[in-house]
Amino acid sequence: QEVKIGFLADVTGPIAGFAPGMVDAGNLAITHVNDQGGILDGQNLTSVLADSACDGGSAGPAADRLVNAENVVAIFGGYCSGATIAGANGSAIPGNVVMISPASTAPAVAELEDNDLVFRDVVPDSIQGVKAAELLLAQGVTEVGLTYVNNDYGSGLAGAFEEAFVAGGGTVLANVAHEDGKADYRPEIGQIEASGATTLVIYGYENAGGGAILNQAVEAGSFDLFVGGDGMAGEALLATRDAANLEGMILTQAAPAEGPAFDALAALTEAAGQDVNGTYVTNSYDAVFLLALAIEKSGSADREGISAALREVANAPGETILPGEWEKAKELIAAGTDINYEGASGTVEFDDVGDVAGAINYFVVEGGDVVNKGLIE
Amino acid sequence: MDELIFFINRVLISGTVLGSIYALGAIGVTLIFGILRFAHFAHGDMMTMGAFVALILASALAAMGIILPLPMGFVVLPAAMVITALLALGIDKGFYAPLRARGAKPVTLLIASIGVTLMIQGLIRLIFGSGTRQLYVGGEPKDIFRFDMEWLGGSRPISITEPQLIMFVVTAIIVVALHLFLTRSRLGKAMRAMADNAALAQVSGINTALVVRVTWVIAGSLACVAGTMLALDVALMPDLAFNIVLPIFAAAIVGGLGHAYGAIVGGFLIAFAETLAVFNWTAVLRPLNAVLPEGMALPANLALVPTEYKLTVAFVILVITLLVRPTGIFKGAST
Amino acid sequence: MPLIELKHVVAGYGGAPILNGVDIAIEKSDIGVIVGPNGAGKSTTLKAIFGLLKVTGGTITFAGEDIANSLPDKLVPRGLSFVPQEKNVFTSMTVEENLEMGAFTRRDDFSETMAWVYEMFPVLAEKRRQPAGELSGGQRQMVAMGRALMSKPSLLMLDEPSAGLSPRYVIEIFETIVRVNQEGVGILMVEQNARQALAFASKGFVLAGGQNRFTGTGAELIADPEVAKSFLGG
Amino acid sequence: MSSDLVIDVRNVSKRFGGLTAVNNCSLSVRRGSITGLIGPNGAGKSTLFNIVAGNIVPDEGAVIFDGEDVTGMKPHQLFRAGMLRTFQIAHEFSNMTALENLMMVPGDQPGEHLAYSWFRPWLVRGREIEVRKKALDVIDFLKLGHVRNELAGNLSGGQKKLLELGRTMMVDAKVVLLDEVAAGVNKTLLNDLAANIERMNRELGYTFFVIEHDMDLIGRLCDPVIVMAQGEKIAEGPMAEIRANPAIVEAYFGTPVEAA
Amino acid sequence: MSAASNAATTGWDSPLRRGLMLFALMFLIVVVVGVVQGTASILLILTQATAFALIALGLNIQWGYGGLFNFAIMGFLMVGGASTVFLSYPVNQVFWDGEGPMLLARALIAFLIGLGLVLLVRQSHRIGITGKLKTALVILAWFAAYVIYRSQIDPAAAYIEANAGFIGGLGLHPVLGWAFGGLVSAIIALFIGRISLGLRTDYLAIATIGISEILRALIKNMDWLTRGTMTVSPMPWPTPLPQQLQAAGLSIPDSFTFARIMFLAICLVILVGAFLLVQRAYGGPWGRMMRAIRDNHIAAASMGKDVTSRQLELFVFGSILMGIGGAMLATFTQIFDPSGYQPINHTFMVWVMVIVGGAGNNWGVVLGAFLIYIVWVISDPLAQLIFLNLSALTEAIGWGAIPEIDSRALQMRVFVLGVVITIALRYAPKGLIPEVVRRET
Ligand SMILES: Nc1ncnc2c1ncn2[C@@H]1O[C@H](COP(=O)(O)OP(=O)(O)OP(=O)(O)O)[C@@H](O)[C@H]1O
Ligand SMILES: Nc1ncnc2c1ncn2[C@@H]1O[C@H](COP(=O)(O)OP(=O)(O)OP(=O)(O)O)[C@@H](O)[C@H]1O
Ligand SMILES: [Mg+2]
Ligand SMILES: [Mg+2]
Repeated sequence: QEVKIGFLADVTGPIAGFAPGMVDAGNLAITHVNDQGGILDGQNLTSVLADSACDGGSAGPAADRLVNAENVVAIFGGYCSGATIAGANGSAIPGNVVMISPASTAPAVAELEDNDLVFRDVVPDSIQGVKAAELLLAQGVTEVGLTYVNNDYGSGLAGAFEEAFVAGGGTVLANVAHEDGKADYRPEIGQIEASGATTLVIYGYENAGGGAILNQAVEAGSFDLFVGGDGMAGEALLATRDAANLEGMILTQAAPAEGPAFDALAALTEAAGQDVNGTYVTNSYDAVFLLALAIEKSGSADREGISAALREVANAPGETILPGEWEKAKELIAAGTDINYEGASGTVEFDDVGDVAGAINYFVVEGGDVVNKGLIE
Repeated sequence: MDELIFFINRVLISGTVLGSIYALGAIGVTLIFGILRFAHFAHGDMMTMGAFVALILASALAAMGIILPLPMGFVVLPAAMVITALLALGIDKGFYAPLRARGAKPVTLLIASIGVTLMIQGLIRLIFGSGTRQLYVGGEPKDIFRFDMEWLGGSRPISITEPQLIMFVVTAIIVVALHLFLTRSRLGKAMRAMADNAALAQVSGINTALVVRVTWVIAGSLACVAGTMLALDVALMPDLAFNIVLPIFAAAIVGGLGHAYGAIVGGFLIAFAETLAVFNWTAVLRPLNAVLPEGMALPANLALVPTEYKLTVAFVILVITLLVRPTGIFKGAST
Repeated sequence: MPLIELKHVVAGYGGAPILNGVDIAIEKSDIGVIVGPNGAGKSTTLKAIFGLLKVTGGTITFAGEDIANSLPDKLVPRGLSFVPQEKNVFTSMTVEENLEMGAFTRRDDFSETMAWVYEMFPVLAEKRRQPAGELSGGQRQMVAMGRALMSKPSLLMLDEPSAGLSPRYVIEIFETIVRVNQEGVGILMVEQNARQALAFASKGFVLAGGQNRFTGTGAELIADPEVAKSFLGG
Repeated sequence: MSSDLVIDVRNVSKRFGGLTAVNNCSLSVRRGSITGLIGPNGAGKSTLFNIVAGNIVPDEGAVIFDGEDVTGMKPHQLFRAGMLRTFQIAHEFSNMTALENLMMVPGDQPGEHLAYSWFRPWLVRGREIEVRKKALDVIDFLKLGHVRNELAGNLSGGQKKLLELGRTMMVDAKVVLLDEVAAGVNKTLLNDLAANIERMNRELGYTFFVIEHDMDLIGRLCDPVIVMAQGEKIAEGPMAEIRANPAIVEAYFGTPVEAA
Repeated sequence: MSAASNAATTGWDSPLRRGLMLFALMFLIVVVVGVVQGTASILLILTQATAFALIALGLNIQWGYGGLFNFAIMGFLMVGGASTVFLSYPVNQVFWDGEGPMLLARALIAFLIGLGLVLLVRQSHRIGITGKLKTALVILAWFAAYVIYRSQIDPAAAYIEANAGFIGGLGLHPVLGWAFGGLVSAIIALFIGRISLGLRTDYLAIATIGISEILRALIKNMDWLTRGTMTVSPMPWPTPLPQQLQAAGLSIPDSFTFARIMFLAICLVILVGAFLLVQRAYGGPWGRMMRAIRDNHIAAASMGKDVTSRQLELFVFGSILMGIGGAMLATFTQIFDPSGYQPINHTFMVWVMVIVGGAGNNWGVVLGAFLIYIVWVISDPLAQLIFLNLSALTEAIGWGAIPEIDSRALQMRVFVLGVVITIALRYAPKGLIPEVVRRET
């Protein structure tokens, strides 16, 4: 009577700060499915949560419980790349279970020998970094200081940014890694300040080191312009800070972050008391919703065939489905019409290795608000 | 001039802030070690706990509409200290005292304190969630004081925030108060006696149970001060102080375990080592560019080590200190 | 009524009892000396009186009150004081602070007592600001005794006060003990320098295997050939 | 005649901070003798022992052992060279039984090497039986038989001292350094011990170097007796001679106490 | 049987009974978890637990036998993992075809030159340079060596990272990789031990924590060697993967079971082998000597035991087991991820295993490792079960559901582990199966 989706979530450990929001977003998608007629023959879609603790060693047993004990149909997660890879190799791939990660950005995920089972709906770092570099150059910023969180996400993003920025004629005056969870980032900021940079690019997490750096950089008072990646773009960015200090701050995030799909999810999350701008919230919602669509499309709660169905429901062509439109999607699938899910995190078109290519939007803090400036050309 | 101001901002002030935090934490660690002879690993989480206690109190006051010109987290500090001290006493009674009563080895207590760490972390996250919060309740902004240095020919200001100023004052007061307590008061001397020779202290009729309680009260309230100050300076999160418990221990050890003054020295030593190791000397040496021959300009980043290795520096200092002085600068105790 | 009286005390460290019925009685004017072979239970007896281990049988009365299994922080205010055999000073604290710790349980002004102690041990007055850890063995022993006297005890218990001291200090320490006794403090001590100690003891107890073997005045015990042969080394 | 001197301390000094514990001290121990070392508390006797036995490296001077300069050598190397010491404050292995405390003493046990214990267990076993028998003999001699299974940490003060002494009987050493073994030991038992020391000296050729405050014992056993004060050797000679020296008597022996 | 081991076996009487009961209890837990979660899952848990048991055994050698406060376990696990990556990960042809090997060889030569320089200057007292001048020269030599080495390694690293990613592996058999993990750990332990074993207890503990953080920083940031934060996967298995068994015609559940049984078997063989060796050594004079050194190293030295080199022996021996265990874990999870290593999971957890199990008793330590690991794994569903019900309860009472209940419940697994630790210690402060005092009959 139940169709289970496994949530391989790094709820404890280093990213405990924002993992809960992602779990909630996934559960919101499940609620929507169940509220609008359920999955397949009106069955209940449920989630089974397992904690992978952002560590391959812990992810093994967690993923295995989902695959072998709970017999889930598909897995949403993991978040940290290490957990995703360990879960995939150890249990999901041999168990023939599809996984969609909403947050693992390491290139190694794409390199998995996965029988087309491992997907991710998060834009690889490379694209966002390049786009951000182009945007800054176009705006006439040619010298920046850069700091990134020292993990696959941060170093990938910073690497891509620096390469593109330098290639376009800019100079990265200082490139400084930071570790999450420290109390004090003044030495890091000081290094950047000392290089003479007045623009600070932060590739980190708003609710962890990145946010702390932003605060302390504001206190330092020697930067005119802040730039952040999607890890910094969250509701809390302005909630706990004086927007006047951040006036002009530029944030980049995978498109759309506006438009009908995003607005639809924004409305839904607001209704549920969640924050659509939370780190990877849109990706999480999309991942679970897509899994549900794929199960519906494959016609049975059988692991076989989900992977193929996933591409069919996610990729163009087909009738557009927006977040929350389960009833409509269910009818179309029943009628045999091809559908194409447009996610709040992007159009979500999976390529050969299961990655999405994405367009990047940018935002500017203006007059106490984060204003969406649309696609970076 | 700008170079000097930069140095003041980036090294003196930053180092002092960090050093104060480390020192406040390390004093607690070192006191507990001196009296109870075990490394209290849960001390970091006690700091976090104290900060959350302050958060609850501050939020409650703010909800009642009481807003003062000082940060609310600071205003409620005395009450928060009392509550945290009580919690510390409870933790001792519940988890450590039974082990001591059964003559457990120090390492067993250390492992028990790891268990306590896990429990505190679990509970904090259960109650408050795992996100980041601000201890500035009621939306008051953090005051930043910028001292204009133009009269000295500097183009940048010396800047310091309100919580940092408060922290300097509070740390200084605590250090002096603790010194007076330990050297002048009867109980303070009893604490020193017990740290020196617990069996003889008992034989002298010193109520050792009382001394243990006083130790926890002091350690707990200091933890609360340190946690709250840290949270005011940065932000409040469940793993706030857990992440700095290693440097705090390093500070206590470098100073010599069981030595309150050693902990203070160790705290500042570690903090300044961290700060200076990743300090970009180019910022100070830039005027040299004028005299250096063409093509020999200073690199943009002239730091001793990359920031990835910042914590490493603290530990390298630690290891070297220990190799030269195996029980810390002040010749500390050892189990 | 004796100052302290042990009647058939049984006590141990958790396993089999070490003391199997020890009887001791000391008046305020007495110097009592316990002698006996190694492992006889001499130190254990003192520890049992001082509440440092569990007494499972018999009675211990001090000035008529039962004190079995009371802890030191209750006993010291009542007038008992104990100098352990080793590690008996706070090495990191000054001489004066050591003495203060001896007076920890006192609420009244103890400056007079301290003056008395300094009078008794003039060398300590000179070194009052020096950490006790820097003193010689004999001086430490004086600090230890001074600390114990600071609570103004009516009974002072000492565990081998002369062990490891050079002959000169042994004499000094014993002289001091006699002097303290003359000031009105009952003494109960354990000694391996048995002959010397029994020579000035008013009461002597020979313990072996956790039981009394012989009891008498010091002179009687020295004179007893059996005691001398088996316990005093002939 | 260096071969006659088994220990030769030459101009040794050791300072602790501002305090000079041993001050340019020279003394020697003849092979086959029982040499006594006396002096007031804090004279530097134990420090000198620590230097001779390799526990402390002197600041200046040299220690010659059996004709060889052993300054700065590690204690375990000196043990192998035939020097054995006891400690003034008993250094027992507190979490091991009294018997094990003695069984661990003999050197060169094959079982102390991983390779032997893994691949030649029969060798280990044979040696183990011998060691155990020896240890049991020693323990009975010391009248510790009833506590041989007790953890050494739980022994009485005097029993620990006896265990300390027992170690010297577990091996054949050229020189045994005894640091106040008598303190805290019952006098009757001490008589037996003294007899045993004399026997080991006479029959087995052990050399003893003895620190003591018990003048009866020193008088009975030792010839010559060395007197140390303030880190220096101030006198050497037979006990009778030392006792006749008024300066030493005044500083060291004092006058006997009167009965109360 | 020798006298000593005789004594040990007879003295075992009551601990034996207690141990048997506890092992039976653990077996029961394994069976229950196996029934609830399925065979494949319990096999996976057991395999990782076996690796942890090996690691805990390593710590028991160091702490339980030797009293060495090693808190660098995480570092050794990382070293083991990185070593097995180097030996058993497939060959990276791009690296070998490019300039990389040549550049690295130059860096190696630079390293050797630097090392030679330092060693040479340290001998300078032979030509009459002593005291402060020598110290200054040595420091200068170290600095020069550092500069020489950096001048070669930096371009090499940059080149390799840009062109080949990282140097890849040698493609050898994973079990060889584990042995290599043990070997590299041994070398590093030798180095760490030499500089830090003179420190006492807590000071040694914090110094080793420091060293393990330094190791972590190095491994995490030497991208050319370890691929750093980018992680390395999939690590090859010594036994067939489930996929390979499926290709050979097994059903999916069977493929999991058989693949894991084979892996587990290898791990168990290693664990049992190590256990026997350790146990035999500990029961004899070697163990007695080590316990003596632990109890009082000054006296042990005066009794002719070479304390420094014996402690080093212990430290290296224990670290080898840790390195092998770390390599096993990396191979089994098929990923080497430097960011995944945390002191709390990889150092303190092992300490908990040893202390809760019973330091100084190999049976206790193995029991502790299995027990704590299983508790840690099942605390995930268990905490959820408890707290979802609790939330349902509060909802029923009308207090409303606990917000973010799923993830908050999971935070409680940490709490559950904490509770288990403190309760276990409270009732068995010397461990579940404490060290046995070897009494005579
Ligand atoms: N490790 C040390 N650190 C500082 N001072 C020390 C140390 N060891 C000994 N001393 C000091 O050196 C002096 C000589 O000490 P030593 O133990 O050698 O005396 P001793 O002659 O053996 O006296 P006793 O008869 O009391 O045992 C003493 O003043 C003592 O306090
Ligand atoms: N903590 C303890 N646990 C168990 N047994 C102990 C403990 N302390 C002492 N004992 C045992 O109690 C007995 C008596 O010890 P005690 O210390 O009273 O002897 P003593 O008469 O003072 O001897 P000594 O003259 O050697 O100091 C000894 O056999 C000893 O083994
Ligand atoms: Mg005694
Ligand atoms: Mg001495």
